[in-house]
Amino acid sequence: MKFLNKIIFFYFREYKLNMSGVQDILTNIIFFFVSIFIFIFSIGPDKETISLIGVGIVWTLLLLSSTLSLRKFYQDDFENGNLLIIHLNGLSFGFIAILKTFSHFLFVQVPFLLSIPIACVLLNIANDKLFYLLTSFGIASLTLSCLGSISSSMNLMNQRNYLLGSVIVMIFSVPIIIFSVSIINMEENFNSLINILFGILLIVFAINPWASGLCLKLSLENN
Amino acid sequence: MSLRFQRLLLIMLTLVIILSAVLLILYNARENVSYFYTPSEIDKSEITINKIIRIGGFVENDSFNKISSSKFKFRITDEKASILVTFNGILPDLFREGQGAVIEGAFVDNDIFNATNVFAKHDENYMPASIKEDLKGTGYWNKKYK
Amino acid sequence: MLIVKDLSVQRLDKAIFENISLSLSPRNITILKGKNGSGKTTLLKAILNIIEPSFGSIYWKGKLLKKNLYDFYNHVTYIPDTTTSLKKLTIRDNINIWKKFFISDINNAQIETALKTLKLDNNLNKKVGTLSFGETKKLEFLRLIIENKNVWILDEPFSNLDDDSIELMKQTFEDHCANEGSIIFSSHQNPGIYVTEEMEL
Amino acid sequence: MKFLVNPGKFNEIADYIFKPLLFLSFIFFALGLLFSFYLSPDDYQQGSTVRIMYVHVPSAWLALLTYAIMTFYSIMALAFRIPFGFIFNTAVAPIGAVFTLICIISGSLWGKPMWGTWWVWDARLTSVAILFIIYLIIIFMNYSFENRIVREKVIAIFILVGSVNLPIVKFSVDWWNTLHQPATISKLSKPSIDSSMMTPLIIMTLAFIMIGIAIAILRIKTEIISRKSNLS
Repeated sequence: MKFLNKIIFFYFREYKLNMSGVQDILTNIIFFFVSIFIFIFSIGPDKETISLIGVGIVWTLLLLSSTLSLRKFYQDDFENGNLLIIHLNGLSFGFIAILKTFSHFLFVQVPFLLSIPIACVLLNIANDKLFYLLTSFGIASLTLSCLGSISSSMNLMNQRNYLLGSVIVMIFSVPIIIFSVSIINMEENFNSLINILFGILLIVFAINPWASGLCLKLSLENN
Repeated sequence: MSLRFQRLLLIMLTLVIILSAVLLILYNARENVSYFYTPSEIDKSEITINKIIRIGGFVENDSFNKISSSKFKFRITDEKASILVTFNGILPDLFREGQGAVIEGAFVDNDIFNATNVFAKHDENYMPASIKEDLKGTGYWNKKYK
Repeated sequence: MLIVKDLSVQRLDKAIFENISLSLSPRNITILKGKNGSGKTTLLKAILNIIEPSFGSIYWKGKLLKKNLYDFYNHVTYIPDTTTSLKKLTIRDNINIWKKFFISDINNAQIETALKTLKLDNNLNKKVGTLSFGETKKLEFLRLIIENKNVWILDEPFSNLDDDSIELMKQTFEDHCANEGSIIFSSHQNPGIYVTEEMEL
Repeated sequence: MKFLVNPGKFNEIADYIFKPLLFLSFIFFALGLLFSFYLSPDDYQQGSTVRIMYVHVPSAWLALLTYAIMTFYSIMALAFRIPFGFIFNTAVAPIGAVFTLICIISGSLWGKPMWGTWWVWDARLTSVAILFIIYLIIIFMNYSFENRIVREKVIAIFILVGSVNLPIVKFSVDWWNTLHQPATISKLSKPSIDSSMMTPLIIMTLAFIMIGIAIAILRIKTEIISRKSNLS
C-alpha cells in the first residue's frame, strides 16, 4: 500500500513539474506544426503529393520532436539530485525508469497523439487512415518513450555529444517505423501488424528498466 | 516493498514479458516484412492501379519478348500464378528466362504490370560453369537450380 | 546503529580515501572535515550505498547494509549540496510534493512553525527559482522536518548560510540529538556546532 | 585461457604470436587472392562476378562475429567485473565497423551487375546498415564521455542492447522474402556450394580472421598502454 502511494505521488510530482513547464510541451507541438508548414511550402501546393507522403512526414516529425526533448528526460532530476532522493525514498532504479517512461508518455507523447488529427487535416491524409495512424502511433509512442529512457539515461554523463542520444533512439526506431507505416499501407494485415508492434513494445519495455536502471546507478555513482 | 522484492518482481515481469513478446512476434512476423509479393499472393480482384509495389518470382520460360532495343515484355511466375510485365530500360546481366527476378512498378490495368525497375535475384547455389555441363550431360542436372 | 569498517573507495586505481572507520549511534553528531576534493561527498554516497566501496563494509543495525538497505533508507534523510527543490514551482507546491511523496505524518502546524523559524513564511507563493541562494538552502532543511527520520546525512549544509541560520541549525541539531537522532555532515570547517566525533579526511 | 581476460597475460601471449600471425595472414591472404582470381572456376550463373563473394562473405561473417564477441565480453565485463572486456570493446569496435563497411561496399559492387541495383532496402541490407550505424555509435561514444568508468560501462550496456540486431541480420533472409539470397553455408545442411569455390572462401575467411586478430592485438595493446598511462 505504501508502495502504491509512493507511485501515485511520484506522478503527482511529475504532474506538477510538467504543468509548471507546460510551455516546453507546447513548444514541442509548435515545432511539430511549424515543420509541417515548412514541408507543405517546400513541396508545393500539389495536394496529391502531400497526401501521398503525408504519413511519412507525420512519422518523421513525431520522431524528431520527441527525440529533441529527450535531454530533459532524466537530466534535470539527475543534476539537482532528485533522482537520488527518489531512490532513497525506496524506489529501485529500475522502477524509477518505468515510472519515468510512463510519465514521458503521458506528458510528452499524448499531446502529440491529440494533435495528430489536426496534422492529418493539414496534410490531406484520408480520414479512414486516421484510425490506423492513431493506433500505430499509440503503441509506437510508448516504445519511443522506452527507447528515450534508455538513450537519455546512457547519455547523462555525456557532456560533449548531445545528438548521440537522438541518434540512438532513431536507429532503434527503424523497425517501429517500418511496421507502423505498413499498417497504414496494408490495412488487411492490421491485426498481425499491430501484434508485431506490440511485441516490439514488450521487448523494449522489458529491456528498459534493466538498461536504464543500470545507467542511472552508474551515472549517480560517478557523478 | 523492499528493494530486493522490487528486483524479484522486475525479473519475473521481464521474463513473462519477453516470453510473450517473442511468441507474439514469431506468430505474426512471417509474412509481413516481405520485400516483395509473389504473383499468387496478389489478389486479382483487389489490384490498385498505379500503386507502386514489388513482385518477385521467376521469369516464365518462353515468355520473354524483345519489342525494341530497350523495351521488353515477359511474364513473372511462381508456378501457381503469373503476371504479364512490360519494362522499358536496361535489364541486369543475370536476367534470363527461368531466372529469379524482383520487379518494381505498378499495374497499369488489371492484367499488365508496368515495371520501372527490374532486379535479378540469384539463389544460394554456387557451382562452376563446367560442372553444369557435366551434370546436364549425365542427366543429373537438378531442375531446381535456376 | 551504523558502523563503517575500513572503508576504501578507489577510482581508476587511485584511492580517493582509505581505511575510514566510523560508527554512528543515537545522539551522535559526526563531522567529516576536509578540503575540496578530499572525498567527503564520495564517503557520504558510499554510506548511502550509491557508490560501491572497493574494500571494507558497512553495517546497519547489525546486518550488512546491502542486506538491510530498505530499512536503512526508511530511516535516513539525505540532503545533497545541490538544490533538490523544484525551481519552477512555488515553495508551497514544493512542500506539498515532499509531504505527499515521503508519506509524511507531520501536520501542517509543525511545518508552519518550521517555516516561521526559517523566515520563509512570507513568500510561500514565490517560485523557488527567484529566492536567494541562502533561502533555497534553508528550504532544503525543511525536508529534514518533513521526512522526520532518525539519521540525517548532510552534504555541506553550512555553505552560503548567514550566522543567524547557522545558529538556528545548531539548535535544530541539538533538538534532533535529544530525540535519539543522529547526524553525519560534511563541512570544510566546523562553524561551532557541538559534535561527538570528528573525522579528518 | 587466462590471457583472454587478463591484460598482462594477454600482452605476453600477444607478443609471442603476433609476428607468426602476421606472417601467416599474409601467406593466407596471398593464397586466397591467388585462389579467388586464378584457381577457382566461374559460376554457372554469375560468371566471373562471383569472385566478389570471396571478399564479401568473409567480411560479413567477421562483422557479425566481432559483434558477437563484443557482446560476450560486455556480459563478462558487466556481470563478472572483468575490465579486460571494456578494453576489448573499445579496441575492437572500429575493426568490426571496417569489416561491415567492406561487406556493404563489396555487396553493392556485387549487386549492381547481378541484381541491377547498388542498394535496396530489403530486410538483410537494412539490418546490416543498422549494424554499421551501431558500430559507429559505439565508436563515437568512446569520444563523448569525460568519465572513463561511465563511458566503458555505458558502451557495454549499449552493445548488449544493440545485440538484438544480430539474430535479425543472420536470419532475415530465412524469415522474410528478400532480394538477398538465403545462406549458402549453414550448420544444419550440406553447403550448396561446390568444393572448388569453397576452398578459396575458406582460405579468405582464415586470412580475414588472422588479419582481424592481428589488428585487434595491436589495438588492444595500445589501449592497455594508454590506460596505464591514464591518457584516456
